[in-house]
Amino acid sequence: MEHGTTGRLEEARVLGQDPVGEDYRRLVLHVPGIAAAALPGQFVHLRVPGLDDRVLRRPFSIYRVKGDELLLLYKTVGTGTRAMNALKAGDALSVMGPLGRGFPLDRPDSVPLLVGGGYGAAPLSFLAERLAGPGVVFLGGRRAADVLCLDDFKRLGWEAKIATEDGSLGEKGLVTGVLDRWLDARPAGAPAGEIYACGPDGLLKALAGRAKDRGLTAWLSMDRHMGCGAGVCLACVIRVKRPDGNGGEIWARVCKEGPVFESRELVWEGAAS
Amino acid sequence: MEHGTTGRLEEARVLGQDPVGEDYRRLVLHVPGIAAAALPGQFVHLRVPGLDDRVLRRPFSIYRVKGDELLLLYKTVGTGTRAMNALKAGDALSVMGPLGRGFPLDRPDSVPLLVGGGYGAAPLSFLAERLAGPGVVFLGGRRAADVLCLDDFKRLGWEAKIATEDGSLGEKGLVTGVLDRWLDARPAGAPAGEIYACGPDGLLKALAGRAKDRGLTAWLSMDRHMGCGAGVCLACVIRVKRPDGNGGEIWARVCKEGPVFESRELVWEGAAS
Amino acid sequence: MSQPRLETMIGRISMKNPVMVASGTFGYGPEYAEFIDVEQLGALVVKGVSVEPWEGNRTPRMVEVPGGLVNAIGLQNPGFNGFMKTYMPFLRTLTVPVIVNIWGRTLEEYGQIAALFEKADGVAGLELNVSCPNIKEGGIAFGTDPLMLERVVDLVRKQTTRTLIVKLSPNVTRIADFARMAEAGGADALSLMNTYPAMVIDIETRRPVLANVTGGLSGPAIHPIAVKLVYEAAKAVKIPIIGMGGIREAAEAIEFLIAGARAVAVGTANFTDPATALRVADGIQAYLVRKKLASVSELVGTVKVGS
Amino acid sequence: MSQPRLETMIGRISMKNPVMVASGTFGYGPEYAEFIDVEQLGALVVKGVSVEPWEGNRTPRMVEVPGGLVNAIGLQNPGFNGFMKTYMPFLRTLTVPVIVNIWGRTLEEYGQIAALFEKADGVAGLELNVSCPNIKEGGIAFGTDPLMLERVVDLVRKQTTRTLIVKLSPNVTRIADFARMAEAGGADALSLMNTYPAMVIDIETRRPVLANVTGGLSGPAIHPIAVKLVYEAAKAVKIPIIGMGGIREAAEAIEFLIAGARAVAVGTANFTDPATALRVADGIQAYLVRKKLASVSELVGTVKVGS
Ligand SMILES: Cc1cc2nc3c(=O)[nH]c(=O)nc-3n(C[C@H](O)[C@H](O)[C@H](O)COP(=O)(O)OP(=O)(O)OC[C@H]3O[C@@H](n4cnc5c(N)ncnc54)[C@H](O)[C@@H]3O)c2cc1C
Ligand SMILES: Cc1cc2nc3c(=O)[nH]c(=O)nc-3n(C[C@H](O)[C@H](O)[C@H](O)COP(=O)(O)OP(=O)(O)OC[C@H]3O[C@@H](n4cnc5c(N)ncnc54)[C@H](O)[C@@H]3O)c2cc1C
Ligand SMILES: Cc1cc2nc3c(=O)[nH]c(=O)nc-3n(C[C@H](O)[C@H](O)[C@H](O)COP(=O)(O)O)c2cc1C
Ligand SMILES: Cc1cc2nc3c(=O)[nH]c(=O)nc-3n(C[C@H](O)[C@H](O)[C@H](O)COP(=O)(O)O)c2cc1C
Ligand code: FES
Ligand code: FES
Repeated sequence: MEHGTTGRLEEARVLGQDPVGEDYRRLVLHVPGIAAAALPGQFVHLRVPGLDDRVLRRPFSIYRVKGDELLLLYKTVGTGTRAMNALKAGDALSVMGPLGRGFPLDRPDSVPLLVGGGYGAAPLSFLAERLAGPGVVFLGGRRAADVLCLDDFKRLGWEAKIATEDGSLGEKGLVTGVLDRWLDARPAGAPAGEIYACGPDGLLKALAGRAKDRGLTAWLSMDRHMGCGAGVCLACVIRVKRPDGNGGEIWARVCKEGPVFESRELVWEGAAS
Repeated sequence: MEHGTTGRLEEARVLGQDPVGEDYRRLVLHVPGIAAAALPGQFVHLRVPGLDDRVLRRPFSIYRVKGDELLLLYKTVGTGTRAMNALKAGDALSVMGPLGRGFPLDRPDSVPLLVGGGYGAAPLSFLAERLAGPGVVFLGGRRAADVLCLDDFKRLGWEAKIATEDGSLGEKGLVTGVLDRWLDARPAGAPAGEIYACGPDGLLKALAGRAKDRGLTAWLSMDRHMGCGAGVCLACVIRVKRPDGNGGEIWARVCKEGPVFESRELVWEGAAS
Repeated sequence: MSQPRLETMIGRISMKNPVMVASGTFGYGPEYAEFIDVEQLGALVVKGVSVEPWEGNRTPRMVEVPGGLVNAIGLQNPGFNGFMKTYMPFLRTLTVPVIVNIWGRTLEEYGQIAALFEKADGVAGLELNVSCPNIKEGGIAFGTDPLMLERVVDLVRKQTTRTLIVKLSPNVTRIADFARMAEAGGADALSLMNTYPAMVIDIETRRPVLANVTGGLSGPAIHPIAVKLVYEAAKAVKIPIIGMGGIREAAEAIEFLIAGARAVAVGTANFTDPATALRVADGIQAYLVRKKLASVSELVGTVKVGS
Repeated sequence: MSQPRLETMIGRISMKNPVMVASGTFGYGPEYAEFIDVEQLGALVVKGVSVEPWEGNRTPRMVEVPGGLVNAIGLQNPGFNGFMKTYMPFLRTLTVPVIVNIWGRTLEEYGQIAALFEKADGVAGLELNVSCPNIKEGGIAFGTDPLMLERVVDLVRKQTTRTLIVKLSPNVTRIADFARMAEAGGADALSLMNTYPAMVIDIETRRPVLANVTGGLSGPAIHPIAVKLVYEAAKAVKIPIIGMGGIREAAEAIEFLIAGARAVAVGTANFTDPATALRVADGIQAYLVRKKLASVSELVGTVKVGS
C-alpha cells in the first residue's frame, strides 16, 4: 500500500491569497507538476521568500488541487507564516512536493470518518474529494473561526458534525465527544467506520485511544517540526513499533514514512515532544 | 567653529520616493526633529526595514530639507539600498541624525567652489541652499546619468560646470580638469576660491593636491564604512594630523569629527583603505 | 500585582535592571547619551582602557556579515590619563554604575591599569578583558590558557577592591575550566562571551576585508553559542555571570537569564538601535509580569533540564 | 576562451567540480535524488555510519535560529550492515565519488568501521567524524584532544587504503595544532568545520528546545568562523582541505577556496534548497570565467595577506 508519489522541486507562481476568517489564509499556487502528482495527506515544503535569516522551509498539507493549481490553507503563527501573508499574485517561490505518504484511498468497505482540528481540516477536504463516496466529517476547534472547510464538505454531500470549545459553533466541547456519541448511536451490524484524522497531537492521541478501545482502524496525520522534508535530516522522527511485530520500537520519519500513520503503528510516549 | 548639532533618534515616516535616472532615487522622509536641526554636510544613519539578517544602519548625506521633510538622494549599490527601493509612502523607519560635522557656513570672504562626484552632489545642493550667495559648482560623473542635482543649482542661480568620463554631458574627462581650467582662467587678484567637495576618494585626494598646490582651502566630505555612526565603535576612523601641529598623526572619526575635514588636516596614506 | 523587581547584583554593584551595554559598543558614555537616556541602563561598560594610549589596528576595521559583524578595532583608546580627563567628568555625573573594561599587553600592564583605577572615583567595577581576538600581544592569549588566566586574575585581584568581572573568551574547548580558574583567581563575576575569531575575504580583490586579516564575530549569529557557554559556566561556578552575544530583543536576554546569567549585556545591537538595552529591560519586565514572577532572581538559572 | 577547469583532487578522489555535500545533510544518497541530479555533485558524502545501528537522540532534534539551525540528531544510522544493504546498491549505480562519514564510540569502534569499509566496493573515501558535538561518548572527545586525535587517525589509517579525510572540530583554541596532528597521523585530507556547540532555550517552558539539551550550530551564522579555521589550517598543513560552514551561494564557497580549501561542502543549505551544491558549482565556474582563471587550482589558497 503506497500512498506517496515521487517529489520534485518546482518553481511555483503565486496566483493569489485570501483571508479565511481572522487567522487563516488560502494561498493559491500555480505549480503544475506537483499539482498533478499530489495525493490527499501529502504535503509541500515551501521556501518562503524574503526570510533571509531563516534556513528552513515550511511544511503545509495540500488543501486542494484544481488542474495546475495547488491550494494551501494556513494559519499565521510565526515568522514564516507571517512572511507568507505578504505573498501576492505573480510572486515566485520554490516548492518541494508532493512529499510523504498520504491517506489510503483504497479501503472501500468501511464508512470514512474524517476528524479534523483547526487547519487539520485542509488535507481532509482534499481526501473527501478523492474518496469514492461521502462519509461523515467531524470538525473541531477552539471557536467557530477555527472550524474550516465546512463548505467544501457540504459541497461534496458530506454529513458534518461540529464541536467548538467555546460553543460558538456546533456542540460545545471537544470533537472527540461528538464522535463518541455518533459511534455509540451506530446500529449494531452497520459497516465499520474507519478514521482519517489530522489535527493537534492531543486530538490524534485521543483518537488512537478510541480506535484501540473500539477496534477501529485510524489513519492519523502527524505534525512534527521538519528540517529537510525529504527523509534526509532525521529531525522529524517519531517512535513506531517494529514492523516485524516482536515488540521493539524504531524511529520513523514523519516526512517520509508519514505524515499519515496507522494508529496502531505509533508509540505515543516516545513521540510526545 | 562648530558645524554639527546634537543628534537624535527619530521614527521617520516615508512620504515617497522617485527614481532619478537609472541608478539613483530620491527618498522623502517626514522627520521633523532631524529636519529642523540638519546642517549641510551632515548625514543620517538609517535602519533599513526588512533587513533581518543585517545589523548595521546605512549612512546617507542630507540632500535637502523642506520644513518637516528630509530628502535623501541614493544610489542602489547593495543589500541595504536595494531594500530601500521597496520603501513606500507610510512606511516607518528609524533615523539617527543629524550626525557629524558638516561644511562651514561662515566663510563669506571667498567664492564657494563646490565640487561633486556622483551622489556627492547631494550634500552640496543642500550647502548651496544655505550659503549666502551663489558660487560655482563643478559636477562630474562617469556618464550623464551620474551628474546629479543640476536643476537644484540652476534654480539657485549657480554657475554649473560639468564633466563626464564618457563625454555624454559637459566636457569629456574628469571634473578636476574643468576646475583646473576655471582656476587658471581666474583674473589675478580676484577673491580666493574655497573648495567644498563630496565624492569618491580619488576625487577628494586630487582636490587636496590642488588645494595644496594653489594655496586654497578645501573642505572635503569623506565617505567611510560606518558601524555606529555616532563616535562609538571606532570603525570609520581616518588618519589626521595632530591638532598640536608637531607632526604626529592620530585617528579621527569620520562620523563625529567628520565627515567634512579641512584638506590640510588629512593624512592620505594612512586613510586609503 | 505589584511590579516585578528588576534589580540584580553583580559583585557589589547593584543594578536597577539586569541589562548593561557591552564594552566597545557604547563608547565611553557620552556618545549615545545624545540619543537615549543612559540613566535607564542597568550599568554602563566603557570601551577597553589601557595604561598608555593605544592606536588600535589599521582600517578597514569592521565588516558586516549576515547575522552580525566582524570587527578588528584593536582596542584603540586614549589610555588611562586620556580616559580620566576626557570621559570621567561626564561619567561621574551619572547615577548608573560605571564599569571600566581594562586590558594590557603584559601581565604587568594588567596589574598597572587595575591599580590606576583603584584611585579613580566613580568606577563601580572593572571588567578584565582577557579575550580580545584582535591584538597581537595580550588579550586572548591570557584568556585561552588556564594558567595564564589564573595568574592575571590573581594579580589584578590584588590591585583592586572594586567588583572584578573577568570577561572570558569563547575560543576554548571547555569553558567550565576557565570559569573555575577565574573564580579561583578571585573574580567577583564572569562575563561572556567576547567575539569569536572569524575572517571575511573579499572575493573580488582576494584580500581579507579587515586590515588585521582576522577579527571577532558578534551579533545574532553567535547567540546560540553564547547561551551554551553561559549555561556551562553557570553550572561550574558560584559567582554571578553576565551573559552577552547577539541580544536584540528581550527574548534573547531572557534565554541568558534562564541559562544562569544574573545580568546581560547588549553589544552589536546598539549599532542597530541605541535604545536596544532599554527596550530589552522593558521586555524582561513585561515577561516577568506575564509569567507572574516577582523578580529577576526567580528566573535566573531556572532552566529545566531532564524530565 | 575555453571553459575553466573545475576538477579538483582530494587525496586520490578526483572530483569533477569542487562542490560536495556535507555529511548528515544529504542522507545516504537516494533521498534528494528525486529532486536534483546527484551525478552533478563533486562528491557525495553520506551521513555518519557506525559498526552497529544507532538510535541517535530523543526528539526534538533540530531548531531553527536566525542565520542557521541547531541540531542534535545524535548520529542515528542503520549501522554498517544496514547501510550496505539499504543504500550501497543505489550508491554503486552512481559515477560520482561516494565518501562515507564514519564514527565510533571507542577507539576500537573507529578501527572496526574503517576495516569493514575496506572491503566495501564503491566507496571512494572515508571521512572520520571526530567532531560530533551531539553524542555522549566518542565524537568530539576525540576531536578536541590532540593526542586522542592522533591516536584515532593513526589507528584508522592502518585499517584503510581509501582516501582518509579527518573532519575537525571547531571547538578548539588553536586549529593548527589539530590540523598538524591529523596530518601526522596519516590523514589524506581535512574537512572543517563541523557544527559549533550551541543551545536554545524555550522561554515559555524554560526548557532547552533540544531533548539533548545542547546541539551544534550550522548555517550562514558560522561561515566567517569557518573561513578563519580553513585559513589557519591551510597555513599549517600540506594536505588538501575541504571547507564547509554556511555556504549558500558561490561567493561563500569561493571565500573558502581563496582561504586555502581545495574543495567545499554544502550542508544546511541543502535543506533550504537541495540544488544549492549545483548552483554553487555553476557560480564558481562563472567566477573563474569572469576572473579569467583557467582552473580552480589557480584560485586555491591565493588569499593576499600583507601589502
Ligand atoms: C506535514 C505537515 C503539514 C502541515 N500542514 C499545515 C497546514 O495545512 N496549514 C497550516 O497552517 N499549518 C500546517 N502545518 C504547520 C506549519 O508547518 C507551521 O505552522 C509552520 O511551519 C509555522 O512556521 P512559522 O515560521 O510561521 O512559525 P515559527 O514558530 O516561527 O517557526 C519556527 C520553526 O518551527 C517550525 N514549526 C512551527 N510550528 C510548527 C508546526 N505546527 N508544525 C511543524 N513545524 C512547525 C517551522 O517550520 C520553523 O522551522 C503543517 C505541518 C506539518 C509537519
Ligand atoms: C557620510 C556618508 C554619506 C553618504 N551619503 C550618501 C548619499 O547621499 N547617497 C548615496 O547613495 N550614498 C551615500 N553614502 C554611501 C552609502 O552609505 C552606501 O552606498 C550604502 O551604505 C550602501 O549600503 P548597501 O547595503 O546597499 O551596500 P552593501 O555593499 O551591501 O553594504 C555592506 C556594508 O558596507 C557599507 N557600505 C557599502 N558601501 C559604502 C559606502 N560607499 N560608504 C559607506 N558605507 C558603505 C554599508 O553601509 C554596509 O555596512 C554615504 C556614505 C557616508 C559614509
Ligand atoms: C566594535 C566592537 C568593539 C568591541 N570592543 C570591546 C572591548 O574594547 N573590550 C571588550 O571586552 N569587548 C569588546 N567587544 C566585545 C563586546 O563587548 C561583546 O562581548 C561582543 O560583541 C558580543 O556581544 P554582541 O553579540 O551583543 O555584540 C567589542 C565588540 C564590538 C562589536
Ligand atoms: C542535521 C545535520 C546532521 C549532521 N550530521 C553529521 C554527521 O552525521 N556527520 C558529520 O560529520 N557531520 C554532520 N553534520 C555537520 C555537517 O556535515 C557540516 O559540517 C556542518 O553542518 C557545517 O556546514 P553547514 O553550515 O553548511 O551546514 C550534520 C549537520 C546537520 C545540520
Ligand atoms: S524532515 Fe528531514 S528527515 Fe524528515
Ligand atoms: S561609525 Fe562608529 S565611530 Fe564612526
